[in-house]
Amino acid sequence: MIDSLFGTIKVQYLVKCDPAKTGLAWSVFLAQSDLLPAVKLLYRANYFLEDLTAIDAKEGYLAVYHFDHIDSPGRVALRVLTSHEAPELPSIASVYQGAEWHERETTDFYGITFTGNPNPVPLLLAPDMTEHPLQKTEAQRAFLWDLFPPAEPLRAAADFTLLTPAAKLAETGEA
Amino acid sequence: MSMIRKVLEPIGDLWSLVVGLRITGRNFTRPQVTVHYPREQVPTDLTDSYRGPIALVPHPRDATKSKCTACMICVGACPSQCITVVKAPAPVITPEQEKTFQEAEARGEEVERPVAPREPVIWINDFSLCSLCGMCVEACPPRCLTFSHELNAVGTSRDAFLHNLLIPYPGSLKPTPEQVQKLQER
Amino acid sequence: MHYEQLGVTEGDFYNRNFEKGAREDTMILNLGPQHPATHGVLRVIVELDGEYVIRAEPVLGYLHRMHEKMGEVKTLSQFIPNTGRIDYGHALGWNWAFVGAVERLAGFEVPERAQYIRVITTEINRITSHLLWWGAFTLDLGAITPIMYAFDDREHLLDILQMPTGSRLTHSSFRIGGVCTDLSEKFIETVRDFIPKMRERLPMYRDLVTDNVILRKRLEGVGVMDADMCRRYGVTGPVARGSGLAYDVRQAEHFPIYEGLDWQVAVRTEGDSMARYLVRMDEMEQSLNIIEQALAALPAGPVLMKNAPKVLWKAPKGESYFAVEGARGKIGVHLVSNGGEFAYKVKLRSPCFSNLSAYAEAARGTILADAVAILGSLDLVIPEIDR
Amino acid sequence: MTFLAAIPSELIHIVIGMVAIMAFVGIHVLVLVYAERKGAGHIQRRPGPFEVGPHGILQPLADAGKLIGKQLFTPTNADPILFWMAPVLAVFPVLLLFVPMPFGPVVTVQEVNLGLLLILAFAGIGVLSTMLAGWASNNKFGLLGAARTVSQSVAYEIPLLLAVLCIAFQKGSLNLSTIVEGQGSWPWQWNIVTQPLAFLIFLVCAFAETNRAPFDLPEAESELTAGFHTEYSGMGFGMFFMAEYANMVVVSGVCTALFLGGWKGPGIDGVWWFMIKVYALLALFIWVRWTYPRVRFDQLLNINWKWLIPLATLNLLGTVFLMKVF
Repeated sequence: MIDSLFGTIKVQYLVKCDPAKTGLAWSVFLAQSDLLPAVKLLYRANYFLEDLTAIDAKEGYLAVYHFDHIDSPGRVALRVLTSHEAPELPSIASVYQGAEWHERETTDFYGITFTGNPNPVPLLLAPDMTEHPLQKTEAQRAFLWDLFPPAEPLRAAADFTLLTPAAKLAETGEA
Repeated sequence: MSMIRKVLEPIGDLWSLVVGLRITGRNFTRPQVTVHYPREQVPTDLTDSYRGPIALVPHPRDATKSKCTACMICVGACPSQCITVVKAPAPVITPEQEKTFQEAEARGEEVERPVAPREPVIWINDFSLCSLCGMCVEACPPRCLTFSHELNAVGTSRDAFLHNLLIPYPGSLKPTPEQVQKLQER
Repeated sequence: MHYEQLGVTEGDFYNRNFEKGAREDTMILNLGPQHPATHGVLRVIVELDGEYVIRAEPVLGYLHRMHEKMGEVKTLSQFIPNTGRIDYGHALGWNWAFVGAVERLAGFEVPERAQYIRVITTEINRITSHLLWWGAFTLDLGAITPIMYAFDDREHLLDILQMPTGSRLTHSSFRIGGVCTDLSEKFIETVRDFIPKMRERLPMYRDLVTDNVILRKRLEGVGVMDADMCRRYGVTGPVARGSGLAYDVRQAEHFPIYEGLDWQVAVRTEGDSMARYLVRMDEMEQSLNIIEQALAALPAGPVLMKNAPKVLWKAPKGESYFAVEGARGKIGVHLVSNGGEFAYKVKLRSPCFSNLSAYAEAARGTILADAVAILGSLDLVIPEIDR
Repeated sequence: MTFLAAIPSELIHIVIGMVAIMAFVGIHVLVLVYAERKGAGHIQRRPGPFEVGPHGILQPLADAGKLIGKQLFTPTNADPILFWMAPVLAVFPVLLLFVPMPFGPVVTVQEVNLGLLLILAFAGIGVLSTMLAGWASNNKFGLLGAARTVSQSVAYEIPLLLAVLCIAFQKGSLNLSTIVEGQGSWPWQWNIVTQPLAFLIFLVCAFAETNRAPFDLPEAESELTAGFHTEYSGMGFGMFFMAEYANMVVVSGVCTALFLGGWKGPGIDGVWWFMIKVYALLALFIWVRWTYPRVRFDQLLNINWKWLIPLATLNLLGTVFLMKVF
């Protein structure tokens, strides 16, 4: 369903998951520029925003957007990577107004800037607080391929290597 | 039709007000449900299921002791780090004893050197940190921890909440001053 | 003007931020953080034209405890007591969401009796939560007596709930792989006795409050949220069901026990505060049905799976998402593990957080008393919003 | 002694009467506070005040002691003169309202020909005090409460007057004692039988004028924290409290005199009948407060302008018409 819905979008990586095992129906990796079009498609398909958070990994912050459907439940996770140095993502608050708070919360916790958020002030933390409590130290960070078990993607871009273990990557690189 | 309904509606509305008065009026005449706390207590069958501050289960043979082996699993299990357990130290061996032991060993006899008893000397639960989650009770291998049904764990200072569990439970919850001092030194 | 003479700038950061968009001839009023209608430490800044609310902006964070960070520094089973403290109203819902996420991650099979116990206790907890809301909401509307009647029933339910959970408010009796205590015979008996009593009380609630003309006129047509608005804000739970969205996680995510029981999802289509009110009143009845049937079908067996994880247990790598229908909406826990005893990332999806985010739009243009009524009809628990 | 004889007996009468009124009001406020809290308690199936004295009977005294002992606190930037004038202005006009009150055949402080007019006129001052309190405290909640008071009290005075006028026309007098005299001893001889609609309108307006639930909008707790008296502490608050209960006694008294036959009743007429009826009305006030939710501000005004005023006008016209015919 999602693979046909996202037909027009250049999806980096798309997996159909088993809801009984992970709670997700679809897991989608997107480029930053494709986020807003994808979210618009979801809105047109009557999805609602469940939550928004980020995962601090070695490769950068992986923002995770969870959507679900009222009539035909099945959770869709959109994942967008942004760098540690200049964490910035486009805001989806223009499509899902409820995302405004979720984005502000993620800014508080991770320091990710959401460009286009209508009211980008701290939400849960004090306005004068500069630390971002959920950021991990470099030693604590894990690789994304270590966090997400391997799966058979329905679609994957050729240059998408985020979920390929480094050892395997080195192997294929040699070959 | 709509005209009649328009006339009848306010009457129904006013009737709902009368119904409300009737209900509060009926409740006015019913007995109270309040328990007058200091003079009355809630029935004990309610407090029996209450999980109060943790306590050590007395040993089946010696009620002054518990089955605690000071294994420290509860200390690790506690999410709030509110448990302090200190193992009993090994008994001090005097030089004379040591000498006899060595002599006996030299003779090739089996020597039972005194070892540290497997029991705690300090067992303090800082109730001001405890969240009564029961992780320690469930983790305890000899099942020597339990919840007390003590409802009135109150105190006027922080020290009053340092419950010394080695003192059998229905008694003073307070640790001895020396134990408090030891705890503070650590 | 006096404040500037005194060298004090009026208001704090959020006030000044809010004032940027304000009109010249309006009054800016802080409802909270200490205000009788905000049930805790929520603060709502409103811009008033007379009694009309032009804009409203909730300010959060007064009860923020960073549970998500605590989830990363405590082992998975040590985090369970925390989940009972996120939402004091429906603690077992959060318990279930978290242990469910861990079980899904590890692929554990929970014993059937434990699943039934979870259903029964969670539904009792849902009724206590709705009773608390009902009392507090009528208090918002100026009726002081109903909360006392609600608490009368709630106390009995808390007595019942104390038997398996050991506590009266911040229950945390679910464990990874089951529940910590079995249901006693006394519990089953007491619940069986209580259900008909509660069924007799509900008509009294209806006559005293629901049918009261003043209350109906206060709520009908107030704070209308349509289905699209619910989707845009991610509104779930009774609020969404009051707007005609028949979405209940108990049904949508195929909970094995609930699917075998005969109950209906309470839905109203009006989308106003009265619809939300009625949905919750219906839900109490449905919960009673569920409890009754689940008690009758309670199987024998263990309540905790064999080899249930110990404190220092290492979860497998991977991620999982588990959602539960809480009293206020969809409770979700997103868990990511890197194979250690600590979670790599815990995301707590709070229903109140999303429901409250719709408040600014719902309250716009209403009268101040309506704004308070809408706030109450969302059934907010502040610690859950702030986490 | 000649000095005392020179004082007109009228004056002595009034002075004694005023002292008696103050004692009466003071005692009744204490009793009403206790009755309200006890009544609320029993309606809610709890004991109410219980700890101070047997069955908490000394609780109002303890409350009064606490209120008197508290610091009087003037908020920054408040207008101190107006701020402290308001509570005084709330209490003293209410005392005057008891002057023409017909407690019994002879038990009246001063029979005034225009007694009804005097009561209605002085009752209007209460609005001023509430408005001043809200305005002078430099508090936004207070200001909102004050704005609500003004529109509420001004609006509800109209149907109140119209309802009262029906009785005045019917009996041809504004003297409360005369109106009571005009009614018989038995309940079917009271004005409530001939004027049931006026009685209902008067009762609703009485709830609104005394700011009692369900019309307690100026101090709507869940919206305006405490409304106009948000900033008052100690006896400043205490005086508003006193004024509220004294007002309740006044409207109950007026209602008794106008509609319920005053001191007349089956058996022996006298003060006791008046007091019994007043207490019954006060019980109704308390009962209603602990039963209903609060109406919204626009609904409150709608009830007045769309229902009470037209009904009261029609009732008045009907009364006048019937009096002309018969």
